Amino acid sequence: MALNWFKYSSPASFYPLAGRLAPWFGVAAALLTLTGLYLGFFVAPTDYKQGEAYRIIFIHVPAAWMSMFIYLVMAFYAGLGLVFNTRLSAFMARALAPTGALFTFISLWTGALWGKPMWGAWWVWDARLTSELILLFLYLGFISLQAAIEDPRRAARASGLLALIGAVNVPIIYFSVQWWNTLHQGASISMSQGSAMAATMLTAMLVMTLAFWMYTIAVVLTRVRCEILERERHSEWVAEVASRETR
Amino acid sequence: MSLTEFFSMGGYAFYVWGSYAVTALLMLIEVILVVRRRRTLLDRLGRIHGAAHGAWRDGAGNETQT
Amino acid sequence: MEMSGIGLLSGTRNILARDLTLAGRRITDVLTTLFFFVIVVSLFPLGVGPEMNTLRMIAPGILWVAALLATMLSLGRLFTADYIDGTLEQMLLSPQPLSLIVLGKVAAHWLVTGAPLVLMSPLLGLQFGLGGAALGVLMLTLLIGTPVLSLVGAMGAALTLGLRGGGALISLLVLPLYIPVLIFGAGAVEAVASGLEAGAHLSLLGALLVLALCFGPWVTAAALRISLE
Amino acid sequence: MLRGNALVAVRGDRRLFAGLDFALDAGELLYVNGPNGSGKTTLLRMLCGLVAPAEGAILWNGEDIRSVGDAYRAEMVYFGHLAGVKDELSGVENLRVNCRLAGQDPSDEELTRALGTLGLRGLETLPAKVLSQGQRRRVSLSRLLLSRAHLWILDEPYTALDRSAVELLQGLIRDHLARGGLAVLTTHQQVEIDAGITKELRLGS
Repeated sequence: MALNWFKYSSPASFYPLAGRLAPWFGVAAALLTLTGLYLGFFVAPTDYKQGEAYRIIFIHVPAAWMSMFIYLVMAFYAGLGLVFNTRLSAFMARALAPTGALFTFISLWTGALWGKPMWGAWWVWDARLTSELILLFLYLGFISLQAAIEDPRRAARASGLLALIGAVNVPIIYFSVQWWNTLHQGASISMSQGSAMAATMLTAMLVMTLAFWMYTIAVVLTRVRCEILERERHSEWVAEVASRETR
Repeated sequence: MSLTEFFSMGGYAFYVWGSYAVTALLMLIEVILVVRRRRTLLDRLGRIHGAAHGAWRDGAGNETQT
Repeated sequence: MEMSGIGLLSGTRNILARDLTLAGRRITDVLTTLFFFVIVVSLFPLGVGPEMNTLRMIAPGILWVAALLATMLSLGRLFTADYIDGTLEQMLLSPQPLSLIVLGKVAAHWLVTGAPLVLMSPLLGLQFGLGGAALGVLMLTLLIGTPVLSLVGAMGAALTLGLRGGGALISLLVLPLYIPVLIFGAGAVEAVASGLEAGAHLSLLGALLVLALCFGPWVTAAALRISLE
Repeated sequence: MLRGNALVAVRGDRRLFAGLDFALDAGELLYVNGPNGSGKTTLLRMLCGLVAPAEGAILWNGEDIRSVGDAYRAEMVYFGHLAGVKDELSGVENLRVNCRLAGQDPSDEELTRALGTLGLRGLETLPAKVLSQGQRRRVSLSRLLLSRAHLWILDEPYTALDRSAVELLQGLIRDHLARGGLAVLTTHQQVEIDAGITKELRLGS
């Protein structure tokens, strides 16, 4: 697909494009979710060590991956917005944050529900769960900073800088938490240890990840359309859109 | 595999379905929130552009709640 | 043009000298942070119980978390006064590089908040039954670690400048970034207290300091320009 | 020397002004006026480089001030609503800090003389918190006396000043223009400056 990048980096031309694409991503998300769930519940075999409880990983692991991916994508857009001063990138960063925080929360929630039958505790100070918790704080910081600043330009630039600071710190935090965890011989939630993962399990997990991606894109595109309309509400083209779409 | 067997998840029903239900619920809520945000936004914009252009400015942007 | 003759670091030195003078004339601010540190640390035995073995075990963590909170408490003051009276604006308009001016302010902040914590820590360590070697390492880690807290905290202070509820917000932004310092700092003391080497911890802590020194003032300067626009 | 090309200012959602052009050369005064909220302060902060124009560019000797950076700031002095005076420091100390920030290092004598000229003789070593509002503005203004900047940007400089201080400041601006300096000024008071060429820029019409 030969997209003219520069043409679509302007909010006015991105708006209709996002509107055309969002439903397709939504449909793709629904189909992939159904496929993933079918694979996860009916095709993938029961794990001989963990029994049926392991089926939580089909959402736990994809959600954890998404939470980290989304942060990186968000930081990328934030950096783009800061360096090239493009409004659309700032809108994208802002639209990604709530979905990223949502996936972080889901991965924590499912992690707790998985940990209880496996380790007998709702929460273990495992390196990954701890990092995930810190990631949630980073998302909340980003969202709160944006909410606290009234001037939209300052909000975009300040939170963009914060996202970059966070992106630089995430590896450092992750490494230090890992180090801390090995020193204290904490529990480690790991699938690969002991039970070799069946190919069907991996497939189901990847399909679910893809489904989450499609969902994210659909939601973020719709949210970015709202951002664009809100910020550009005084422009001519928004007036046209408003009179066309509300009819 | 019977239906009850499937839903009991080998005794882990609470954990497995608890995870999936909350995930589904949260995603559903997010979708509803986004769609509602878009609706109210278009509704407002439509009302403004029916009236004078630019009536909806200044401040935090949450006035003209007629 | 008139700049020649005045060294590159003159901006840093001038602001450092000015902030120290100001701190000297507002000495209660300095003491507040220190007392906060002492009180928070002294509360723990009352909450946990006087069992010396338990206290010795949790001492590194408590002292470090208290140092983190004490630094947090003082961050609000870092730029606010200069922001309100317009001096900060003049700093942004100075022909000297803003990052060097920021470095001066951060250095002053550390000297009036971080350094007293370092000096006070062995006394508090004694209350928790830490031994000689552990006390030494505690001071050393605080000596390397608290400047990182000031440097990283300055970024948060600059981003939240002049915002409503800035105090609560700043902790949300900054505390997650403090985690590596906490882990390596408290870890080093714990290692020595249980008879192990702390070399790796200390080098990692040193690496964090170098990293924060290189990027911190620069990022803070960028944040200040954004906040004052 | 100083040019504004097609400047646009946006504050929050509001467009304060658009398509603003002006040119200012040696010995000229730009008098910016307009009602409250018309963007006077924003324009002046833009000229300092504190605020980036939403569109357009500000040129100093033909170069964008954003790319000139520190060299531009060395040739400019900004006097805004905020005095930039510390309560705990004395007049001399305040003035010294301000001068050093601007890259100058005047002697104690020069500092005392500058403060004396502004009518603060005998008050130089008192902490600024015991001074009145007007006296604090005078402490802040005294740096104009020592400044060697070519461009003065003064936002409502007459606020809180008494009659004699206003005349003194007018004299300072007059001398500055006569030396070939440039000045940009906003004020609500009707003040005549009878030196050099005065240009007027009306905002919000």
